[in-house]
Amino acid sequence: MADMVSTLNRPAVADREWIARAQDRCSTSRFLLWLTPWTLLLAAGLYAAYLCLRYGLHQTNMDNRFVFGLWIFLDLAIIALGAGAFFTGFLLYILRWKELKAVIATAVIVGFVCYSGAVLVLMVDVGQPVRAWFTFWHPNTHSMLTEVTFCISAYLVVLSIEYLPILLKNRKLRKVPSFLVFEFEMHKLMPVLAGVGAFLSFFHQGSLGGLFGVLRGQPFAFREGFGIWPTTFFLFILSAMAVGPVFVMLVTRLVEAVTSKRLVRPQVYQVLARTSGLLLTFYVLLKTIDTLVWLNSTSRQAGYRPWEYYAWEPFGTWILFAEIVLLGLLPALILLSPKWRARPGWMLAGALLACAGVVLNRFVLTIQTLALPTLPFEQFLTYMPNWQETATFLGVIAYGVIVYSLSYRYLSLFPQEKELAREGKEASHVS
Amino acid sequence: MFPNVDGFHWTFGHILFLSIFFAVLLTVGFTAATALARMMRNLRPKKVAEIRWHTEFEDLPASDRQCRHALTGAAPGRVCENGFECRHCADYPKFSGTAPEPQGRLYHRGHTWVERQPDGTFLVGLDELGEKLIGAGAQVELPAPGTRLASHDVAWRMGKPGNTVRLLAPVEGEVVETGSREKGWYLRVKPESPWPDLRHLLGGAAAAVWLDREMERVQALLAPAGMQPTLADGGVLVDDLPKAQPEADWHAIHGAMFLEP
Amino acid sequence: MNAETVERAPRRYGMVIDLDRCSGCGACMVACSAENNVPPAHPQATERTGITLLRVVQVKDAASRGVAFIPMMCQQCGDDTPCMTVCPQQAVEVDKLTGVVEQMPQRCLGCRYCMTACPFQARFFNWWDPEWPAGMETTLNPGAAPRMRGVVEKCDFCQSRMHAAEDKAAMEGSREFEYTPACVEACPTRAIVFGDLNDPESDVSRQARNSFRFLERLGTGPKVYYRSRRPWLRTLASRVGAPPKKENGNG
Amino acid sequence: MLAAGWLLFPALLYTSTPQPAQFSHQAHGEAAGLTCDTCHGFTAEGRFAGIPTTESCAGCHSGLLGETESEKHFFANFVEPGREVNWLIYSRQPDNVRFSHARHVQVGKMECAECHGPHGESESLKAFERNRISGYSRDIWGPRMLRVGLKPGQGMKMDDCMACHRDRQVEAGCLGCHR
Amino acid sequence: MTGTRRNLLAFGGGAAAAVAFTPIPWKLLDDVSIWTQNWSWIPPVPRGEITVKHSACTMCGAGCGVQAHCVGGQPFGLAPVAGHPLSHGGLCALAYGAHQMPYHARRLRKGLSRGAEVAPDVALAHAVEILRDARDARRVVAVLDERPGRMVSAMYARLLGGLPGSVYLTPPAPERATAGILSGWAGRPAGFDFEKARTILSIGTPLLDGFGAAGALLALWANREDRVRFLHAEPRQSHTAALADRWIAIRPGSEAAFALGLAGVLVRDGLAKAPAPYGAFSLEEAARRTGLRPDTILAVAHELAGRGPALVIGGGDPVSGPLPRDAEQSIAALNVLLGSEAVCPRHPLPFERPATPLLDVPDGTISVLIADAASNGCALPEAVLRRKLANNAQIIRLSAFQTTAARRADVVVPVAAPSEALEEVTAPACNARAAWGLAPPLVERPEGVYTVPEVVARLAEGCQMPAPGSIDEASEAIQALGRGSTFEFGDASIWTDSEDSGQLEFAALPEIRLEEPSLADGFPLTLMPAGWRGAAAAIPLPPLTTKLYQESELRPGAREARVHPATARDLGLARQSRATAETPYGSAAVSLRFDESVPPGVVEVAAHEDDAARVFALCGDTCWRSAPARLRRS
Repeated sequence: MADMVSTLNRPAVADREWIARAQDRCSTSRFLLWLTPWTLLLAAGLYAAYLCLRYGLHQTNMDNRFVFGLWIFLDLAIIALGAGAFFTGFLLYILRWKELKAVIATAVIVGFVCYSGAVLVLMVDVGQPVRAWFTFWHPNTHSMLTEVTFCISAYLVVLSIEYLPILLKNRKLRKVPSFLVFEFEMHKLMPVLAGVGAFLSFFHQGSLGGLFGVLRGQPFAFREGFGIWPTTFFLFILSAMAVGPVFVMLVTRLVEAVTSKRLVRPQVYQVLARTSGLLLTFYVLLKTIDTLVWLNSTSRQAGYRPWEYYAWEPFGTWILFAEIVLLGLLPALILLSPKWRARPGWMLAGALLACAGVVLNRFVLTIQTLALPTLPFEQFLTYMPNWQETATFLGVIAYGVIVYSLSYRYLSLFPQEKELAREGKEASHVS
Repeated sequence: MFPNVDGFHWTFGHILFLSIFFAVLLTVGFTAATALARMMRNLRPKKVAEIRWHTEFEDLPASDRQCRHALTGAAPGRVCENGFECRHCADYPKFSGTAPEPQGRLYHRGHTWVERQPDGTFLVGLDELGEKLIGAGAQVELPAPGTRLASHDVAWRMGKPGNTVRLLAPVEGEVVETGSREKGWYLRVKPESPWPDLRHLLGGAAAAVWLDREMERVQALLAPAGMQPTLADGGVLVDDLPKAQPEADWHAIHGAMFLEP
Repeated sequence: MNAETVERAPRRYGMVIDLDRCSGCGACMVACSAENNVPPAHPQATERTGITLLRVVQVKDAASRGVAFIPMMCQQCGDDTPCMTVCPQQAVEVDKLTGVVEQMPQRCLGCRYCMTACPFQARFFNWWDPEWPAGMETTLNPGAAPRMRGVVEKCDFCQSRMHAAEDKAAMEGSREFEYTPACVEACPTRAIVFGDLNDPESDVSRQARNSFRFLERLGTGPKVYYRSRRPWLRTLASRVGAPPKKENGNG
Repeated sequence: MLAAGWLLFPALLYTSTPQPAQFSHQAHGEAAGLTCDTCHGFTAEGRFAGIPTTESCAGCHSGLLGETESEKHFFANFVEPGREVNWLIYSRQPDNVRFSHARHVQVGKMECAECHGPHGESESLKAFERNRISGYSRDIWGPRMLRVGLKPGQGMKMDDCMACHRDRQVEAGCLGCHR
Repeated sequence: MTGTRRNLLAFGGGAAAAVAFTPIPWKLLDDVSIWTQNWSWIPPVPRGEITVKHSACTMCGAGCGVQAHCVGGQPFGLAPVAGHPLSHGGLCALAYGAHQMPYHARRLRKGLSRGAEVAPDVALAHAVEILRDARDARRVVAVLDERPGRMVSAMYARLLGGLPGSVYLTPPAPERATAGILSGWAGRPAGFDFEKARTILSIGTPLLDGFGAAGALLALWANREDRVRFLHAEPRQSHTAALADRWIAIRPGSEAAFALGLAGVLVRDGLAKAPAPYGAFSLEEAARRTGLRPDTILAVAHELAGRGPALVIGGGDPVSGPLPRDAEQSIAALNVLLGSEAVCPRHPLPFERPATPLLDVPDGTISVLIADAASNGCALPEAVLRRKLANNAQIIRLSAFQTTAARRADVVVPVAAPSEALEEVTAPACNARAAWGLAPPLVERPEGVYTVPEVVARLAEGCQMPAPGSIDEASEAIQALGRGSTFEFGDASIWTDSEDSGQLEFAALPEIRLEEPSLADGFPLTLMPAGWRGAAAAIPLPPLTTKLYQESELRPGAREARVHPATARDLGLARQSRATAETPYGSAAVSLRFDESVPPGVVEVAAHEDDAARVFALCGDTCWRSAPARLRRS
């Protein structure tokens, strides 16, 4: 019986070999139980993607006006949230913020999951995925999408190279000498990769924003800019950098909640929150200026009367207020002031609001731009995604959760986990 | 992308964009290549062992990495950053003063000991605490005579199926003879130089303090959460701990005690 | 053997559509679909997912109870053509010789970014594979290749007819040729005039002088001009974006 | 793997089927003194007639002129029953390509050999190799996998056309060659 | 064990790396991309000789000239014929899809006997048998011909000659209405000469949207400058109302009142050239019924009288049916009052036989009906036809397509689709000059499918009657006339008659009785079937016309109901997209659209192809033009 008890809340023997000794993980059966809902979601997503690839994109609710729908919105949102990878890497390896060493591994995995998820959805969303290499063979360097394609694929390569050492630190894989040495050497070269990752991400986060800023035909999205980049280019970078660390913090807090373990020291959260707060304030400031310039001069020159953008039913002026003030300024203030940041409840709320603000910004630029009529005789149209689109969307999220759960279980993502566990034991002695 | 492809025109935009993109690809490729090249260079067994020990040492929590001088009170609370390699530690002389070369059994932090023999070879064995931790009936995989060992390298493996522990070699040299648990020693090692530098091993007083500390650590690990730290009651450990307390997480305890994260 | 490479002066094809003559009969829409091998609608196709390279739109003016029909097709924008600058793999090119914005379904990825860029909603995506009832594929126009699903297509001023005219002119060894697109030939009221805007004598250039263009202020330089004696049409065309109705949309 | 890639793969990629009937350009060219455009002519509005029909062959071949085996086979299977020869055309381009022989030959004054290579002097018709995936003849991609140093007539892909257009500075937009 | 496995992995890795240096991945990538450009399920483009053939469009009866660009003999695109006497170089939307009709998804290549598929000759034998029984039992046989005045119509008439009590019918058509009544009154065929007219008033009929030779009229309208003024009176702001110089928005169902009001003004101000019909209205009475201001009616009347030769054209709508009898007669009467030279006599074609309008036949009299395949683009609801048939009546239908009408017929004989057989072409009934021509086939018929003359010949032979003759008799008869002029277009030819110099004298105008519109209680709205020429005709629409109604909002599509936003708001349906339309005769689910051009109080339900039967059922079997209705949230 004793043996039974011990295996109940500990991984099975075969499974144990893969898990580092210091980390106590739940039993294999409980882990599989945790994975099943997500695998089902992933299966549904794959089936929906199969339908779209096999029969064509009429399976979705998109049409000739709403050519970008739920999927492109998903791409923009998760790539913005996945910016934690490049920014945390940049802070840690380039600016030497040592505290972030605790979250760098989870940040890289969150980034990898977001980027690979986005690329997977793009492969389903594009009409002829087999011809994707044409963008590399006949690049149109004036197009923002070429820039996005180049940088996303390059950064995905960089991310997978950054993911490799974390993978190779797995207890069983480390037994292979070549893996061990390769991981050791890679670790030393990480700053170079972090720098390249930051450079690539700087461009493609920006060009994702530039995608909409250059649309001369859509006054709602068109922005003047510096040189060849519209202002949305810089706003997207800023908002991504602002939201990246906070999203990593949210993910880590979520993992702590799910596994009911303390994985990271509180100061790390404070550092992440403070950086995000700082950048968010800067972003909100620039965003307000840009909106004012856009409303008063850019769209006026294009002939679109500014108040007509928000004169249509669902998208009233509340959406502008929500994006800038409610989900922009408020979280910035919360994350900036140490007093609010100290209380975990408020810090999380601030983080959530910040993420929601950036996601809303992506939604507005994708969906509202297409909803507004440009020709005088067109109408304001609405769009609802159907089950195929939502299933693929949830499938990607399930894919992310599965990859993260596997990484959390078999790779040691949190260096401070052991110490915190030991301190936890002593603390429980004291308390 | 390439010049001969139709539609390629040497505009400034093209050149700038493609050159930057190729530069990025080159740097990424170059980093991966240097990592691979260095890997090839370091694949020699001696280097692998060193790297293995170094990475494993990195993963140990700070509390397991106490410097030997912290044990003896010379430098309280000091955490070793050097993988217990006192020979290369710059401020070793600062703390240790000119203590005489300790005699008799010298202990490696991984609970293996070494004893010089009159004929110049060294006997290597597992200390009493280690034997108790692994318990009776554990299989032992000893390296064949003639294999070369580096210090801190994996000397031999012991343990029950599914929970084998690797024991670290306290000294460099060539295995001459293999012993067994009954003999009280496991390996006879012929060192490269007759008088190797053994400063990285604990001996004499430091070893005693270290053994007591390890005893407390084992009790702390074995005690279920919420137990009060009792005073040292001088009790003697049971011979086969895993049999005595099967419900303990031996996987983790062995990891902690034998410095294997 | 190096053929003489005398360059013909590049043409800028354009159209002038007289909105007072357009009767909204839709003959141009059907003729255009027949010419470009556009398949009949898929049963589930709607006005938002169908392919009508030339779309006749009925507009009403509440004040004067006036009604007008506006044929809207690709305007072959000349100044930094929105769809060309955004296409990631150069599937869209402005032809230097004819000024027509060429859309290459063979290279198109189907990313549909050009469709967000086009303010005239003149680009259509093949949501379905083209299907013709049995036997109807014998009525396909040999001058145009049917497009596969997953690519964008648009009006290209009937290149199939231009090619035919080019071949006929080549028989006499000359590079000069004239041709009329399908919609111009099909219009019973001759509302559409087609020609080379670079040639000042052509009637398209003459009529283009006192006519207006849609979304002119966006600066994309469309090459399809519209004419009307009704002032409300001219003001409608000068607007960008539709006036919000009290309660919007149709039901 | 390299060997498989360079040798085995091309063999697997192409199926080769013999032509339904044999034809010697050489015999018709020198012996009968015919030029290309006698059989491969143009119509009034510039449409290239392509491969001659059986009855235009029957014009000269009303009876057996020579005694070669292939002519008897052609005569028995096609001329008498009046059946069209289902030739496998080496240079058949996809539907979306528009190659105007009229502009290239009449206006551009080009020779057939510049694109079709020595096909005009061929003794017999080589087997038609079809690409299993794209369905097009191997003569378009060219004999070698790497498409380097192709002589005229060995490749009819877009790059070959573009190279020739670039040499002659003849601007042809996308819709110049596509439809 | 691990040693070998690791070597295996190492070898695999090495091989994978080496593949990159072989052409395999790159060539596969290129070939697969080319494969996506030439999918096998995308039909290849036909290759061959490009030729031009001339023919005529036979989608409706207007006989517009058409030149077909063909590849290898197969037409791939139609174009108008400049200088054609009937179409004047214009075509309507239906024509440009006509070359695809032979391959329509609903093409019928086999016979149908009570809905079951049978071989064509079995179906024909079954038809002959029905006809023979009817002849023996001396039951009334009728032929329904949507395009009377052809040689085939004469052949039908000869076939009926041998059957006692048989009758040769034609369904209502806008072109034949007013011209038909005027011919009746004048005792000789009369027609309108649009070139001569300087003011054209159309009441309730879409003159500029598919009337007669649509292309010709539109060309006339486009090049009118100030020579011709088009006035249009209709409750709805239809296409014609939009294009007309002046749109007079009369209340639904008040066409007769408007015409009689105009007549009243003409007589009162002494502008009339003939005695007024009994019951002409005073101005106030007309204004009350039509909902117009009295001075509007005054202005229109003076304009008609004052501005040169005027024409007043009625005839109703090809989809929502003819106007009631009194309206038609009052409109025709206006022409008599105006006495304009634009209404002129017309030489009848030598083989022309008078056809009895379907609506004049007493109910329940016909026991065997032979329905001809030709279509004039107008709707003929099932209920209207069934009312004329006896209860055990049998229908023999000649049809090239599977329509609802074909499914309900007892026997369907498969005949040639448009452009599959040599067909006759006649001028629209309202033309001032008759015309006759031949439209050679563009595509050869599938085997087993008959032409109409063949069927008539076999029917005659089956009933041991004299052969009904053949089409080329007509050309001889026309040669015999020795007048008019012939136009040759390729191998299609068309002959137009010369002017008939005679004068039209009209006998006294008949008494026009006007019924009071009865408003059923509980049904506040008026339901009007809406559509456009060919939308609900005997033959389906060409496949490519889906661009007009399904893939764009230019034309109303199936299940679509339009209602004025104000009416919708009053009924609380402002935000609804789905509703149910109910009338005393039935109900139907519709998708609502709000349209200011629809008059308040009217709901227009689109009658479209197969769905039309459902909509006409809503109007009951009286005159299907409108029905009292109400709209309910569904």
